[in-house]
Amino acid sequence: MSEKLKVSGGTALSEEDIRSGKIFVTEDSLNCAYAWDTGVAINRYLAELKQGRIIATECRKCKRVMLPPRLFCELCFIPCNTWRHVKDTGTINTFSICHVHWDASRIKEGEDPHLPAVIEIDGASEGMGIMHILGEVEPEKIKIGMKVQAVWKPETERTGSINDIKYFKPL
Amino acid sequence: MSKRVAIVGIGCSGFRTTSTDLSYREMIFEAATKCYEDAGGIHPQSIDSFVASSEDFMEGISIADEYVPDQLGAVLKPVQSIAGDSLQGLASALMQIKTGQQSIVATSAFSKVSNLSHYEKVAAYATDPAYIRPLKEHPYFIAGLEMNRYLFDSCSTREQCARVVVKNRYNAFLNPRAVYGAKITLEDVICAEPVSAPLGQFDISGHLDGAIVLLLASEEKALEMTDKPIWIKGIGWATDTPNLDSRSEGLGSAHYAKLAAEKAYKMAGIKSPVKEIDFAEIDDTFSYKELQHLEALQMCGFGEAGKLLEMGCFEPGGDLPVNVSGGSLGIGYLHEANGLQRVLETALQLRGEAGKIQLTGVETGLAFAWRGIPTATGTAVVLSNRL
Amino acid sequence: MGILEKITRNVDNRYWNPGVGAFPVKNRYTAGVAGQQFFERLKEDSKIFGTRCKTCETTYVPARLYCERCFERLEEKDWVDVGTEGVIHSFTVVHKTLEGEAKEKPDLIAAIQIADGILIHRLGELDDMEAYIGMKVAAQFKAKADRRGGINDIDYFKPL
Amino acid sequence: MRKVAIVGAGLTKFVRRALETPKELSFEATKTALDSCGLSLDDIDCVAHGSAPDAFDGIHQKGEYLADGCGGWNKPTMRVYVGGATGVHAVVHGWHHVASGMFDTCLVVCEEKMSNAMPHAQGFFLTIFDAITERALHPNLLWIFALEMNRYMQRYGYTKEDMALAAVNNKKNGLMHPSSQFKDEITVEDVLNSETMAYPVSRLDVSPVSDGAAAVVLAAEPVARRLTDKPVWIEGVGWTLDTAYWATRDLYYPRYLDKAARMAYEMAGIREPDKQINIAEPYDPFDYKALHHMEGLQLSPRGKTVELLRDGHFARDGNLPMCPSGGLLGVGNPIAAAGTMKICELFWQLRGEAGERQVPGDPRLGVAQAWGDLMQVSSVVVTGI
Repeated sequence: MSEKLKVSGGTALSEEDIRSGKIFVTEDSLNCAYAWDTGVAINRYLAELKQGRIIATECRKCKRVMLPPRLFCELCFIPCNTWRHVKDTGTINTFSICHVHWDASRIKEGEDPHLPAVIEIDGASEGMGIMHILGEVEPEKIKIGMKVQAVWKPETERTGSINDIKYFKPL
Repeated sequence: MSKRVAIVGIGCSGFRTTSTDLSYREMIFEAATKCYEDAGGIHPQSIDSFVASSEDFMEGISIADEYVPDQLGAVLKPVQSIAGDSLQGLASALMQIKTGQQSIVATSAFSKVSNLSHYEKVAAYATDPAYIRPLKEHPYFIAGLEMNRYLFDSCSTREQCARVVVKNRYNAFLNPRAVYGAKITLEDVICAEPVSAPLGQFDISGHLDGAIVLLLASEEKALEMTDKPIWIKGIGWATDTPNLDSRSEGLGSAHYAKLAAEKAYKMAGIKSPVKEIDFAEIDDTFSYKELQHLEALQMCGFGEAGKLLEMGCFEPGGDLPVNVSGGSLGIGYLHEANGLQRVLETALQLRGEAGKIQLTGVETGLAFAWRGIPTATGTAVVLSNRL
Repeated sequence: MGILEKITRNVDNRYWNPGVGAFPVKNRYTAGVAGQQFFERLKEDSKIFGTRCKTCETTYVPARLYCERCFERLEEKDWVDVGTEGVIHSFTVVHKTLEGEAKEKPDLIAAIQIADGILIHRLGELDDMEAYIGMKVAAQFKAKADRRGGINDIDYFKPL
Repeated sequence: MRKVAIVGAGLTKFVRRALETPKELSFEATKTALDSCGLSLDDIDCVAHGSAPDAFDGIHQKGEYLADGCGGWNKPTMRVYVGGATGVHAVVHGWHHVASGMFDTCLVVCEEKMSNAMPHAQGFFLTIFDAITERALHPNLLWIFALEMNRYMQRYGYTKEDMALAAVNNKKNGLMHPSSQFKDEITVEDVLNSETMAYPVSRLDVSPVSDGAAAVVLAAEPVARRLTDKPVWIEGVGWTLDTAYWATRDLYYPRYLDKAARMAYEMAGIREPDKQINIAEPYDPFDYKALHHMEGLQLSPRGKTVELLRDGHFARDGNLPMCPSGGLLGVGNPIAAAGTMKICELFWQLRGEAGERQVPGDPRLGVAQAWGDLMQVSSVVVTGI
């Protein structure tokens, strides 16, 4: 009965086929830029980051202190407008030691690996993490559960971006 | 097909050319909240499933369906996205209810086209990469080709297309959701800056931001939830070939609209659309599209739409009011949300809640959406306030 | 113009941050099994080929791997030389660039019917006012040395 | 609820870089699926197709572009997408078309051509992250996999070696698959010694970037019975999306899959999935995901999966074969097509047509699952004969 199992098409090419001009290709790029409206909640989040603070919103019903802040509680489905400053310290929920750039090119010899982590921020509800990167730490020494603190850019260099926090370092 | 399905909740927000005040999430939250309130104050936890419609490049996000659940209250719920016009999203929601697995399904769509630097480039990215894109032309050239061929085939005139613009933008004056209301003359339209002649600047509907959420329910739930259910009598969608070189009836026809309407009419049990449909909200992304679609949807014979328009048949007081809301030319074009916008206007008319643009004694309406340049896909839906 | 024109892009009225706006999309496309051969014939022999479906008797131009109507595979024997002449199915005068700016000189773009198919291309050697639906045109190829294997190996179509 | 069956299936080869256009790949899979059940395009009422992000193929409104290759000429076509879960979800979407009573036959086609992305498909995953609060950090897809994998391993005390066992199992199964882009068997040492991309993820923990397409034909009960004496019934479907605020979830357990699986089992009337299901095709773009998903699918107790894997429980001749197709790790990962490939596998296995890959013991019930987005969505299909 196995003759019913058929596969057809999928002609494999090599990079050389294309580079040599044997196989014709066209190239294109989208070249459209986007200016996403940040909205009320993220706008305030970014403005506070510029001031060196992290702000969250609290749901009046379930009392969750939510990060990143949002204008509504997605679980209770009611609007939120109670703002709460939270600390710039937290706990590593999970992390990675990454040897490739975002475009999949490998980091160069001697260059430090990227250290992304999910950090549960103190003062927000349990489990409320944000993604950021770690610094001033030996990669081998990073542990889940480790306490960390934000290292801020100098005030004059902050632009109202998540990058106003340079990284989180161990406490 | 035993199960009947109705629209039981309507909510929208935005409908502005730019919307820096809210993020898309916040805008959808607002529309969803209004929709759920409209449906008797239902909590989203009681909704069985959710359908969104979007395209990645319009949002600048890959796999944009990731960001759907929160603002609809759909966390840990069945949620799926349709990469198509939101009327197809509506069809998907309808099918889910008809399977019997779901009873209440929300469907949503939004536009934040103001966040794009170049919509043209996104539309151009929809054309064939080997045969069309290397020409490096503005994608509306396809509309120019279609319009020219349509005028040739149907013996319609440039003036008749311009008249669509004059009518729809004037209609828009009375619709609070419309932002392109204007009193303009045929001459304004014809002499406007050409884009891809014969298509001019005012033949093209303007971009709009906005969010729409509709709630659908099975017959028994609908009757519990609202005293104004709008029944989905029939729906049909179809795709002609996406290739410009092999369209079923050449570039001048809207064959997809004909196929979609045939299916919708059959499901709705409509034999004579002209007699049985009281008014229509029909795609007018480009001026000529309204005429072309009217003919394909069997609202009149081929080549007659322009003449009937001149006679006033499609005016709010005419035999078949078309786009009394202002259409896309008058309201603005909401991209993926365009189809739901047509349903929204149709449903409000059928509920008798259309305010100053309310038509009298309407029972059955037709909404039709096209997928835009360069596609050949359309969806038609027949709605009624009678079971 | 107030009522006739409105701002429809945030970039026009608001601080624009390209760092945040980055959406780097770059693609490379093959022409496909049929397209590769179509462009080879165009480049090497200055010929336009279509593929003919025996079942529905449609001749696709440009040539395809399959008939979209019957779903028959179109094979080597189904390739037909359709000549380099066609008829204008429709045309348009494009006044805007891909960026949406006004062109210095508008371009004449046409859908040229060849057999049952259509090639979309530029028209040359004629004025806007002279073009008409039904006009016979012929392909003007680029010099062989300038051909790269693509639709632009045809420079434009010109009146016969 | 109308009964719906799978009556035909087709696949292309999965390759690193294909000559075919996305349309042509779709045609090949669709044509093979139609031929496998002796149908022509005239017999098909509608098309439900799926594809993940537009950025890979590099075509806006990709569903429209693909329509003719998927057999959609002059038919109702609708493209669904839920990120990586699209491949299995497209079958759910097709089930909606037929089970609703609106159509009797439906073509389900999924395609992905990742080699169109330049310079590498990985780069495009930057654009799945939140545009304002995350993209500025220049993340890549490996980050979230690595973060999830690390959390999962830490929670249950698993090692990298434990995870590598899944890669070895699946890649071995895949050697016999005619669509597979691999030829060589690998060992746990090979996985551990492959270069680290983002700790704990090494190169051989990951499925490859691929081009390919897959298709199945669905039919309502009376049509299905007329077409074949071995229809493979869709017994249950389920799908769920979790919050987009992914960093606020604990990543060690896929609760979105837990819910989706329960939804599908409830519809199928399955009470003890780990005892009743004969074949599992969990989604395995990374080796740990196969194990993670076995737990979410309720096919393995939480934290005990590696033990069962070591005992041979999930081998082809074990009690509950895991990814007998070879999965994404063993065959290749053209995202949406890979999910549908799993459905094709269930189709062949349950009909006893899987040839040398055939699972022994006359399997009756199988489950396929796919997953995607920001680690937040799962689609589940239960099939039976």
